[in-house]
Amino acid sequence: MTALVIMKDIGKSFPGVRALHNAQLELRSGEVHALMGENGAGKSTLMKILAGIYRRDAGEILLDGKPVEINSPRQAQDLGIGIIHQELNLMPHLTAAQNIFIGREPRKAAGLLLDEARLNANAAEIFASMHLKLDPRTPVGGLTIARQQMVEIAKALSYRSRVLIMDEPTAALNDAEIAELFAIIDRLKAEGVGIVYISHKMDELKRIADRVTVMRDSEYIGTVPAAETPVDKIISMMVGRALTEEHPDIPDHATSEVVLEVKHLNRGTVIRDVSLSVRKGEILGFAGLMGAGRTEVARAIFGADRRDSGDIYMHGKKVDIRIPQDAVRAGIGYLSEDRKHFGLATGMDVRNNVVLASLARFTGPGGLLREAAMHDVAARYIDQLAIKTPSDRQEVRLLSGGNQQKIVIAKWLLRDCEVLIFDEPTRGIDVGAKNEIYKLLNALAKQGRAIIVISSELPEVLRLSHRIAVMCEGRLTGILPGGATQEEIMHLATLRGDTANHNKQSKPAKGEAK
Amino acid sequence: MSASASTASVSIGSKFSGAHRLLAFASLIILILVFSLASPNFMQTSNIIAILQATSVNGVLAIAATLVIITGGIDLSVGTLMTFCAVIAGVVLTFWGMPLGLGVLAAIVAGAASGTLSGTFVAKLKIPPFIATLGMMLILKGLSLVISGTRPIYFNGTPGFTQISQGSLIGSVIPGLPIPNGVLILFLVAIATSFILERTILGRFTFALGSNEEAVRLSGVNTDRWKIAVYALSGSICGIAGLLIASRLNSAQPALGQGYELDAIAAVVIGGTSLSGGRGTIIGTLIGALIISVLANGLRILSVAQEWQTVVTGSIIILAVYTDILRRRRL
Amino acid sequence: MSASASTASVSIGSKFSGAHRLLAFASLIILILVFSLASPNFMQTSNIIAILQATSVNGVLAIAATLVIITGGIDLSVGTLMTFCAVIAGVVLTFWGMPLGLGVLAAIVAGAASGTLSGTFVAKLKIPPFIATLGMMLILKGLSLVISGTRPIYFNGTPGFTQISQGSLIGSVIPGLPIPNGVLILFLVAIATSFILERTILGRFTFALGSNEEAVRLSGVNTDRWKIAVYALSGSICGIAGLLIASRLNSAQPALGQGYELDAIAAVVIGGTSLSGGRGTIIGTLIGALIISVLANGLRILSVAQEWQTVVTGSIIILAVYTDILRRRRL
Amino acid sequence: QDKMYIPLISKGFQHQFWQAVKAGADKAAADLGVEVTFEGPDSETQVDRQIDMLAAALAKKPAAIGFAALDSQAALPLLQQAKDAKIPVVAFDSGVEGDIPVATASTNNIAAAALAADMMAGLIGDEGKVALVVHDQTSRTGIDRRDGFVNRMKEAHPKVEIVAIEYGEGDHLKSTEITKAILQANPDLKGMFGANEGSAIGVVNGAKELGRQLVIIGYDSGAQQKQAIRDGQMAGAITQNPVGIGYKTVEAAVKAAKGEAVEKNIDTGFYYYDKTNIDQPDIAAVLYD
Ligand SMILES: Nc1ncnc2c1ncn2[C@@H]1O[C@H](COP(=O)(O)OP(=O)(O)OP(=O)(O)O)[C@@H](O)[C@H]1O
Ligand SMILES: Nc1ncnc2c1ncn2[C@@H]1O[C@H](COP(=O)(O)OP(=O)(O)OP(=O)(O)O)[C@@H](O)[C@H]1O
Ligand SMILES: [Mg+2]
Ligand SMILES: [Mg+2]
Repeated sequence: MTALVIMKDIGKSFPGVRALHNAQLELRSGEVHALMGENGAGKSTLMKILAGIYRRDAGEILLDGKPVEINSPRQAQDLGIGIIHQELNLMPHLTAAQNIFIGREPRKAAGLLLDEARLNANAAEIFASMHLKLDPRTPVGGLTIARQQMVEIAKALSYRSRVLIMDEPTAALNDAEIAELFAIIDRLKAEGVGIVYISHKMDELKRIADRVTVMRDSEYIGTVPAAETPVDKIISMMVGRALTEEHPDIPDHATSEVVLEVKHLNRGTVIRDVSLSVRKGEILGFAGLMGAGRTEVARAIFGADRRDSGDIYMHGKKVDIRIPQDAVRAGIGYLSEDRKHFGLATGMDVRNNVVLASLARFTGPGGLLREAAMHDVAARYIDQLAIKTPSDRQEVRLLSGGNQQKIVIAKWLLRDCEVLIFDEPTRGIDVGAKNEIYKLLNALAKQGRAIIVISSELPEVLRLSHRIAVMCEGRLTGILPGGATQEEIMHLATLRGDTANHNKQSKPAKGEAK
Repeated sequence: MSASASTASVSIGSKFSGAHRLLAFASLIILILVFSLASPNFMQTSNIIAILQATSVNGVLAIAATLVIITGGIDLSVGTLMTFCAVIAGVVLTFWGMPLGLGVLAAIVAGAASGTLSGTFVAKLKIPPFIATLGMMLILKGLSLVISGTRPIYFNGTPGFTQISQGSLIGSVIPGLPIPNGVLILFLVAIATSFILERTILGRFTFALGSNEEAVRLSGVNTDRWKIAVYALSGSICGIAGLLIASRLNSAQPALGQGYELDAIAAVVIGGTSLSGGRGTIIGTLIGALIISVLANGLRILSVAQEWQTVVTGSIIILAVYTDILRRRRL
Repeated sequence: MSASASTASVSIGSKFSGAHRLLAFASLIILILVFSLASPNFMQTSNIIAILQATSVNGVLAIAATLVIITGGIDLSVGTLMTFCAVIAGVVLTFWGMPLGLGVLAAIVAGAASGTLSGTFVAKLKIPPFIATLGMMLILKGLSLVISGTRPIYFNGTPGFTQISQGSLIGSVIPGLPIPNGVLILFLVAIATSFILERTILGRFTFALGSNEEAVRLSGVNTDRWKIAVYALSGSICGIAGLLIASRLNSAQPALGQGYELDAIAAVVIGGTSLSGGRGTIIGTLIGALIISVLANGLRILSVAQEWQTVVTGSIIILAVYTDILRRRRL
Repeated sequence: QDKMYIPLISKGFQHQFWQAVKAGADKAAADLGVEVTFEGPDSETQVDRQIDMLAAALAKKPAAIGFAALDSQAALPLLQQAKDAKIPVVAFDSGVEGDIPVATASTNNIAAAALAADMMAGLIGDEGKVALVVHDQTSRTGIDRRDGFVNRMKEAHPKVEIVAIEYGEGDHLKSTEITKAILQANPDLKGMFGANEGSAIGVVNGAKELGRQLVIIGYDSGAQQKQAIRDGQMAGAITQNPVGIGYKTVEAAVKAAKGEAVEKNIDTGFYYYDKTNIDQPDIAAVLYD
């Protein structure tokens, strides 16, 4: 069986960065080929070369055994290569359907006019095949990133490519959606499509991958069959050493001081009467399905959105939070789930993004900035979080996705808040770094910070949390103790309507009692 | 101008856009009401027609500017391009004595050609639209003077020419309604452009380019070609504006034009089109252009001293847009 | 204007920005060389000084506009604000007979106040900068006429006033170098603003706001306040421009000013500052302003017919920016 | 009972010349007990803006209209409309073609500029290089003053060479920069003519900044120009009688509105003034600050 795609000895450099060196990939038709590696290993770059977005500096690409030149996205499409980008590439003002079929709109009247009805019908058809409930006429700019990601997936599917590249498609998805995506992948596999699958979620490997290619530091490390190879082996190929996982025990916070308390928070229909509290040294996990309202709660606490009602207390004293500045002053930090839009000034360099929330601390008399001190802290975090960047003066948008995420984390670590709300903190972060972040969160908790972690990865929630708050449709449906099971969480996460109100009375009591 | 901010409000805005569009009339209607109450001379047929006619040239120019602005660009050359096209019509009709139809054609083709050039500068040479069209503004201004010999070209040899703007087809059908053809043309151009924007592939790409050009390019679309096409269409609409103003003045005035781009862009922005691209409507632009001419006319009718007219106009433009923002926020 | 496009080329530009900044002189130097070869009258001390002096007002205005543009905004009011501040100085010095220092202070405070107002419209009321400053442009234009009684205010009662721009401190120290104070002030303003932009927290937030305002807000920064501060600073620089022009003309000419914003913004954009915000330098703006005045002066010295001057200016602006783009791409 | 209402649509507004016309009109309005308004576009190129102003003025059903046409052909349809509505039109500043205006109160700009040329030639010894800074390349006043000056030189003073004609929009600062470039390019320039107040002041400023001595002739008046003449920086200037134009226009309009006979051509005259006669009562009367 000849390989569908062979990428041989691919090399690629950016100014000051060697992104790829002798990279290899062999993709067969009908297989799911996982591409693994730490943040900045060169995965996305390799795939962008295959998709005609970057030109390679060295090496060769064979399609069906024949050498091909791929110089533009158009050529890649014509060769049957489709890609779902790691960073969303949508037109926010256009509807979902318009995004999916951009450049390939169905026409009528001898090709003169757009056939909007058919456009929407075609999109609806794809959504149906994905079991996705989404009106094709919704402008994508107003969708959550999870839904935007689904639109990207729908778009890639619409090309009916022979080679489909998925660059971290599940980073923003919850379990139900991931299951849906995997069902789609199985169908495509059966049709003979070759799929390159990039992910940092190790559990996904066993579920769908046939083979795994590992990269490290822009180089090819090896290709192994997924089923036979233990995950630990793959991880050590990725990070160059073995990782030790430690499950910290859950400390007893019953006597610790309550740092943050939120009472009867309301905002339209997305937040309905949410009350919760976090204690000193505690990590409160926040679980729920997509759109459950966790992000909305966090933003409302932080003052990023107006709230209709509800009070916020720090150390038992009511604080008036109207804008994020009030929240930060009160000692609350919020790391957004959408780093590109809300987390980073991507046109500025690493140093300035790290200090963005703490700039006043680096300001001397007369508003003068102390660049040397800024450099020192930036260097410290680059080191501590293993951020892969040529220097602290590199523009953030040139970093790999995972490294960008680490910079947002660094920004809030530097700000040193008493309460830290992390919204999907490990989105797009590799296993090694994830471990580091878990350790970091635990260390922060030990130092006495109160931490809220919103995550759509249940294993992550379970592993980190001392207590777990679960939301469904804007309501807090319950608070579980640290040792809870996935089933208990899912039960609360799907508790809808009036039943929720009933449960809310009893479940939290159980949580608090522990 | 930061496109990223307030995604939520954008989505809501476009969700209720039907209602919003109707409500966008509000500022305009309030203005009209105030002026009607303040002066009996305002609400006369002849004055309404004068206002509409005063809107026709700026309205057509603003429609041309809307297209480019939706792609995320800006067009500073609309005013002098209008003049250039008028001069070209003058050359063809008066200097060369060609028939009317050819003059009309020449003006529109000249507009399209100039638009193609601007578009090429922007799309192919990657020159920022502000600079490309600033350069074109100056080039066209100079060329109009050179070609015309720095003096007006009169269309006395082409009797039908003044009819383009000043005749009244509607009036000849419905005697009581002497709406000049210029106004009719404004509405026809608005309808046609609206149709292109909403229903054709060119319109789709106009919005897509302004929304996220990189995403369009990554979808395998030849973005350069479509961008040039938008500029060319915009240019040909400037050609129509050139015909309108020349017909209105029965002459191509070669020195006129600079400064008109500001009024045109103002109409576009007052009409709710975003300068950062991706969003905009022709009906909004029309309302914006009407707000500008109603204000100018109304303040004159009220005999407000000219220096105060300027102050009041500035204040009301800010107020009208603020009202609009408040309304959208409440929706 | 599409920030997303051509990520690669931008990154390269900023990385080598040291080298690039030096090279950005290239267009300017080529122009100077060409004019020097074409006319022996060009490269004379008196003419160089004339060019520098011709740059002073537009240069200071362009520096003011640069600040606002880096935040992702635009300022159409710089020209009429300059005039307004000149008129205020006239009122304080000539109508009220106050001492020189107070007049200077009044002009700068008036500029800062007007900037604060524009900034408040933009930051608090969320009015698009284009509209807010268009409105302010008209309001200030009208107010200048009203306050001055539509006639020039002369500074004959304040003998030192003309020295602000026309005297020569440098010349009194180094006799052979009679560089007028206006030019000195331009460079001082440039150095001070550059310093603020590069070294202070206000400057850092100026860039950050233009880069991603929402991310800055969500970092707990009071973005509104900083934005208003930037507009206020920009306004006070317009006040300095007002003093310069009034001192140069020994009068506050209330009708002047509209149209100056275009030259100022053109200088900013030619100097490489992006209209979509987040990126820009004062040295670039200075070079942009110099390119504009060298062109105007050189073409006049060569006695090019005025209509052709316009054509050539337009072409060279496009060419200069294109050269710059090519160079950046090659680096 | 309502006062008689007469709008004046001028060619400009902010320039001091037009403000002087306005002052004359206001004075006549006070004397005659009528109401006048005075409006004009920002620049003399904005033909269509002026037409919009005329349209708004007509909508107010005035007793008569004063009109300084930027392009009389372009205004024809509206003027016809005024005639049909029996609203008398008085042309001012420069004429309106056709028989619609009942009277015209204007200056002969061509003759006035020719006088400036004669004066210039006399002051530079009837030979040498001169240059012009004109306010507008295409407007009637700009063209007439330029051509009046240039043609007179060609006809009567063949040894005087005109080396440059530039246009500065009447903007003091722009005219200053233009002057400096012209002086730089022509080290042997003997004289310059500034064709309106802003241009003339620009020429004076430019010469002063470069420290050059030359014969400068200006146009119109204003405090700065008068001062320059007194100081000897400017040899002299042509003045029209703007206050008189404004006054006579309103006067004629009132007469016409009342159905009285009016003089068809009201020549408001022009004068050359210099240091010697600037304070004479007849000259001082037509100058403004
Ligand atoms: N346009 C660019 N300019 C400069 N450097 C770049 C550019 N694109 C990528 N890089 C660098 O190349 C390296 C590889 O990046 P790439 O995006 O391929 O990593 P990745 O393996 O996909 O990482 P992640 O898992 O974090 O997405 C990184 O060091 C990144 O900073
Ligand atoms: N920008 C927006 N415009 C309109 N509706 C929105 C927007 N953002 C979120 N919503 C809606 O608000 C509700 C709560 O969304 P939120 O993002 O808070 O959920 P979440 O629990 O954080 O889920 P996710 O896993 O998607 O982050 C959902 O119904 C969602 O569709
Ligand atoms: Mg990646
Ligand atoms: Mg969320």
